[in-house]
Amino acid sequence: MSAPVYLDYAASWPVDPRVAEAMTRALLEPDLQANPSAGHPGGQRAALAIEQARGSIAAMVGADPGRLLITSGATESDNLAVLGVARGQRDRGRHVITSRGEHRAVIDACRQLEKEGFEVTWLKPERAGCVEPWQVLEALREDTLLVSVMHANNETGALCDLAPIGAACQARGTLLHVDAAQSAGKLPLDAGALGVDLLAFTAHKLGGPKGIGALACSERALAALQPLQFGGGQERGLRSGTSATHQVLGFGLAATLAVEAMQAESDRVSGLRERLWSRLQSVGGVWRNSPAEGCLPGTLNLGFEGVEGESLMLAIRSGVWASSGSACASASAEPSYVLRAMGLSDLACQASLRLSLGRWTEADEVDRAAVLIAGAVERLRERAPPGVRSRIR
Amino acid sequence: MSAPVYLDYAASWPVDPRVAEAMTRALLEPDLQANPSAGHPGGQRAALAIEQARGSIAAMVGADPGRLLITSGATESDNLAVLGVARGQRDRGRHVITSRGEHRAVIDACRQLEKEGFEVTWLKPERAGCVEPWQVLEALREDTLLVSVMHANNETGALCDLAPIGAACQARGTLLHVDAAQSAGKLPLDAGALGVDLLAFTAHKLGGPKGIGALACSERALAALQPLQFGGGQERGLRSGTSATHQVLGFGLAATLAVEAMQAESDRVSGLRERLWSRLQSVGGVWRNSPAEGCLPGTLNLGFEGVEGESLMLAIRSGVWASSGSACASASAEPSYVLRAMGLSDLACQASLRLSLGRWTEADEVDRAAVLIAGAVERLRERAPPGVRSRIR
Amino acid sequence: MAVGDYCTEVLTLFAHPTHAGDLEATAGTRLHGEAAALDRSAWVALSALCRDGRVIQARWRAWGCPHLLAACELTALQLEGRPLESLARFSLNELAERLEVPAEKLGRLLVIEDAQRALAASMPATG
Amino acid sequence: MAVGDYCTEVLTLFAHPTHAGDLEATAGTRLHGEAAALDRSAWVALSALCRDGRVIQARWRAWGCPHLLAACELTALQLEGRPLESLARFSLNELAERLEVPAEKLGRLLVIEDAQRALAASMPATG
Ligand SMILES: Cc1ncc(COP(=O)(O)O)c(C=O)c1O
Ligand SMILES: Cc1ncc(COP(=O)(O)O)c(C=O)c1O
Repeated sequence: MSAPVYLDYAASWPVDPRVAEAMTRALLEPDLQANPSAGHPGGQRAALAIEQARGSIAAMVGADPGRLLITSGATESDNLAVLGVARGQRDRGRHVITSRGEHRAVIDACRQLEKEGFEVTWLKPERAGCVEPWQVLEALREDTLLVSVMHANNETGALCDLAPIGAACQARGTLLHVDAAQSAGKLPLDAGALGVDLLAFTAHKLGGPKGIGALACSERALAALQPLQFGGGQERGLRSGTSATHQVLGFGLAATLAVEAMQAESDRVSGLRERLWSRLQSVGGVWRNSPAEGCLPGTLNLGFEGVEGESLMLAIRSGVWASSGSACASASAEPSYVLRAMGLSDLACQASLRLSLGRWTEADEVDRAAVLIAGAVERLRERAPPGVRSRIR
Repeated sequence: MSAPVYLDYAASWPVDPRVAEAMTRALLEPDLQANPSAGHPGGQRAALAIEQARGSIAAMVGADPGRLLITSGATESDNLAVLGVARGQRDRGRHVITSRGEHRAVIDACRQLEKEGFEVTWLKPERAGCVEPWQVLEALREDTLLVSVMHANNETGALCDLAPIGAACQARGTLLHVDAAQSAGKLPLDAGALGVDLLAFTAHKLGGPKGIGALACSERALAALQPLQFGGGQERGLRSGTSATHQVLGFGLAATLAVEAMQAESDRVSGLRERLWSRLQSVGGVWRNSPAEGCLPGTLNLGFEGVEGESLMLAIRSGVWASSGSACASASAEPSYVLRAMGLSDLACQASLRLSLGRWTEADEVDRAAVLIAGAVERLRERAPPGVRSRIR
Repeated sequence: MAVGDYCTEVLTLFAHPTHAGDLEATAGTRLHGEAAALDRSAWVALSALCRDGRVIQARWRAWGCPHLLAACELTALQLEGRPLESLARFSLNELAERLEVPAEKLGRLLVIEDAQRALAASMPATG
Repeated sequence: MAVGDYCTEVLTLFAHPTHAGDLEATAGTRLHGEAAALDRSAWVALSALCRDGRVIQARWRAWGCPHLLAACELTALQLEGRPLESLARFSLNELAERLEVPAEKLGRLLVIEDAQRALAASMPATG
């Protein structure tokens, strides 16, 4: 039996073997074992290696390495941006704008802000989980401290048109935070040019290790932030804690490799995604939740008439690893606001599947996965009462 | 030329090669690459491996694995404990007790609490950076939410007598947080038996990787905490963010290895520490800031009459990597409150050096280091004005 | 706790159901019962072929999670051979225990109970 | 930024000072100047042996950080050969630049200036 086809890249990428190798070296190299804050040559060498990696990470997203904070992942980066700006600037305003289509890291941080006395405007994502620029423009107020929107939606892959939002925020002096966890390293991204003040992303969605991320900041943003955690003063005092040398080096190499391969991979992977889509259409009664244009190369969120998602997941799992379309890989499963906001019924949300492709997806895997999924869909439909299919779509 | 002698274990341990190997496997093993929150078998296997590692980590400190939260390190654990309890319980009281001898992760978190309207009682550490139980007992009040003290001081290695503090806190229903970053894995520790509600520690001070730590919680503490970061709901909703499988597995193995070697290593390392101390006494005018009894096995904080610390560090650095005794490895250097509270003058603080030994320290390294340090001390004293030595002690 | 944790029995019944689908075209009384609770993600149809006062064949169709589908298969298995007068008896607890159904999904099994009641109610009135 | 970042010149002067210690027992006028600012972690003693209106040998002793010690060595080097009337001239900026002394340490170099002034002041009054 061949290995299962991994179509869950949107949840996490397998670590690039070149990254794993570099990390292994960093874990074994005596010169890199010291605390990077230590004054002796061991500490200095580790600190230097970290600074080089920081440069690669920053270059990937058009950020200034001097203002790129290393965190434990996009969850922390999102929280640092949202909670950090609001708490740090609470004397200047109490209004925050975000959308219901965001990742829970942003949503739950904003809910926490509401408990702390902030007012949050919750935009309804108009475009497969992403907001349209006019929605933000309409919601901006005198006292808006922060706008937080995602670049690419994690459920559908839909992309947000950031430039007009960035321009509007800059014109008004409102800080703009963008969660780019899904898009960083996959699409060209220039935080500076887009007018993004805070850009959150994570290594494990682009071939790097889990447990390390970054928040790239503009000068204004850097001055505005209150830290989430205090201590030794690392990361310009905004994110204390001993730097994890091997993790940062792994992130740095993953960033370099991502940039090198970006154009070719984007073409290759979106080609595979379309191949998967056309193969799956043979089963009939399948719809596409992901937009055909303006979408991440690797994400394909689909719905199957008359099918229940959990059973579909189980029916395919010996051959295909994917996520149910209605919930991102999170420790708790909630119905998807993103899909519902697209007009899908609760049941149609449950009929959805997120297939996500990446660096090591091959054409024959796509074909194999399509056969398995189509077979499972047919089997489940045969087992369902005849009335179901017309109701659950 | 032989490699420099690493005597900076208190700042960070080199990763145990067995741990590095296990992490390499975890980074390359296809079955462990998925997001541990994913529902498919890949995610489940990663989650299972994490739970096994969590068990080893918890066992090391006498904690319940079901209530052990994985964090990015002791800095985060300390912050989660201090800020999390206070913010989560602010309706029940506003008083927190800690000491000026704590690590900056606790000190700066408590300073932040002061800004948020809490009242902090700052105890003066009576015992080489640690508080005496009577000090805490005296300071406890009706409205005290939290006591935060360290188990072993990072500058001197002095140990705190936790049991009476734990008993007093339990009797009054006050939560007790203990920063055990320096002692976990080196000394037997039973959080439950000691009445510790929150126990913070970190992998990189016991042979594990940097960037991963834990906060072991009692049931009461778990219910009291407000998270620092929100999102996917991992770690019982108290520490969201994708779990870093390879990091947790590395931490787990490091914990297992630490427990296995604990007694033997404690004897061996404290023997080497005494050997170093006796060798260094040949230079004369050297005093010991670390207590001879009730101290971590590997930590030896010394002062040298008539010597300035930064110059001493530079003079030895081609052969010995250590930390100045007056500042823990932190991104910023401040004079040490710990040493000053012991009655040392600012100048005597500056004349201090923290030598810290660990798992891979060998007797011949100790001897080599002693010769180098003694030589440097003599050279620096020869270069100092004759009046200095009597003033700087 | 994780989504997708199923005991072996659920996995087997889900993967190899022998009672999914429709009744064979054999002589006998045909009963049918159906119940749906879309808000609980469950839709269940049961059919039974009866002769001589007993169920000689039972079939199910359902839309729902693997626990529900496995429970339907088990229900159909248990219906076969049963005397008609016991048709309305349904043991939720036994099913739930055998299939280790998580608490939050128990409501879904009630839909099988409803379908089975409807099945019993579809019996032509005897005198 | 990190503690312990020194330019090559500091490292060389610190590791191989040729003017640390005391003056040789040769004939000549001996000058001595000392200054301390313990709150700034600096204590500097300069001595000079003079003949024919010039410094023919300069020595230093100091307690302080590597930058201070390197600056003392450089100061002693520059004193040698100097005419006595220029003894009070001290160029803080030149020292600071050459040794890349970080801003927060500049105050320490003033202690060298004080010691050099004291050295100049220790000259026996000529008529
Ligand atoms: C859009 C988005 N934001 C944030 C996160 C959280 O990132 P991390 O897994 O690094 O905590 C994820 C993925 O989990 C994501 O897809
Ligand atoms: C006593 C103590 N607490 C907390 C910390 C911080 O831990 P980490 O390096 O994991 O952030 C350290 C060491 O850096 C420490 O020695």
